[in-house]
Amino acid sequence: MTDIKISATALTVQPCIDWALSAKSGGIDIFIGTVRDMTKGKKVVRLEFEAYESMAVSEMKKIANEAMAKWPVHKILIHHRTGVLVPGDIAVIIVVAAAHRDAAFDACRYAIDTLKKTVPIWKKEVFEDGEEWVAARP
Amino acid sequence: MTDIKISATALTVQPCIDWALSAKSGGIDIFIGTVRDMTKGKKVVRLEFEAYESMAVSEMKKIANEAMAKWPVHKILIHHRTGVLVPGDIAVIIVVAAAHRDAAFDACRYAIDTLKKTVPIWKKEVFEDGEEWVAARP
Amino acid sequence: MKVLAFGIVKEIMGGASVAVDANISVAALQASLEQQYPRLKQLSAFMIAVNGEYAGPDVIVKPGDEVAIIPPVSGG
Amino acid sequence: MKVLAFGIVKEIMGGASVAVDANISVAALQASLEQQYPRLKQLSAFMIAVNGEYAGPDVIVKPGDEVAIIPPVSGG
Repeated sequence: MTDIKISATALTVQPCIDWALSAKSGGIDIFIGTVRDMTKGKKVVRLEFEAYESMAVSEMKKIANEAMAKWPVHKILIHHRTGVLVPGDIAVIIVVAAAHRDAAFDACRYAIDTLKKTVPIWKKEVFEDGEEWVAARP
Repeated sequence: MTDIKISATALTVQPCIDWALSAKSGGIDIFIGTVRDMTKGKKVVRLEFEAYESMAVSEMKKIANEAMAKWPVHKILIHHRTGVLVPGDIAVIIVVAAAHRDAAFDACRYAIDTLKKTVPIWKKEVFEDGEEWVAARP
Repeated sequence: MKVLAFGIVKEIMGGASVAVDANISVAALQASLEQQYPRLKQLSAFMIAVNGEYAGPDVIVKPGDEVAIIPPVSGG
Repeated sequence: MKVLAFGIVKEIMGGASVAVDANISVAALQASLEQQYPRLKQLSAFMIAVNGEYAGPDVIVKPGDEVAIIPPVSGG
């Protein structure tokens, strides 16, 4: 079972965990990615996330399906924010429920690592004295 | 910073996450261990957890301190239940907050793997037709 | 036909979509876009997606396809 | 002196603590416990903790120490 979402409004963790918990799954691994207040020594004012939504959702579904094929996991949830976020805000939540913990950890880490490589979402870091699209330049 | 607890009452996830979230930590990994309804093909009625509390807390603190020495992480929380649990109940919550996700994943997995080896907590599985202290026999 | 632009590419092109010729390969489309917008060459790379899937250099872009320019992603 | 028992050891000994001699090594204590409670030999292993720390075989158990028998742990 998968739950994939791009959201322009605040992500909340508890409903994601409630969705994943069941008496079948003894191990649940959750990754939360938040906006840090500093990057490379510079103070972050805000981040602006933009997504190619239809493709982002389809790439996130691929990641979830691949993870379910590679590891014995029951449920995978991937929620990602778009819009303007300030330090402390949640940018991404990934939840993986499995019978045993090893599969949950492996699949969760695979999901976030792959998301950062393949899902068409972009973030612009806005500093006090400038701004930059992350990873755009060599 | 660490938050270590043995609890005879239900564990709740959201307060653990609230404790861990901050604008300094961009990556939070959370492990939740719950009681499964089946083990080795047998239906589980309940689990009974017993702890040597003072030593369990001190061993859990050691794990948190070792993880903070091994990886660049900001906060580690380990909460473990005692008493009677039924399938679906939460037995353990581990939360690790770090600037970057790799350290959070590594430290969280280290914490649960080590807890299962060193912390003096025991569980008895109660089935419909018998009971068994887990791992006690060869 | 139109191609969609996102992130830094949208800024380079000055808009969310631009018009290009259809019935050319993805490789030819990339070359044509770089000629039209030399600042694209300053990116570490950019991919082309056709109908929501990453497309290899030999794929032919047809009228009616949804074509998008994908600069290096940075979600998460 | 008394030693604390937990989990399956508590069931084997019929209580949460038993009286044993002090001023002996951990190894000697383990042997003495196995003699008194032969079912302890059916466990995969059991450790001794002294004052809340796992103790090696040569540690001497003194009166006033908090001594505990630790069967294989199974938390998490």
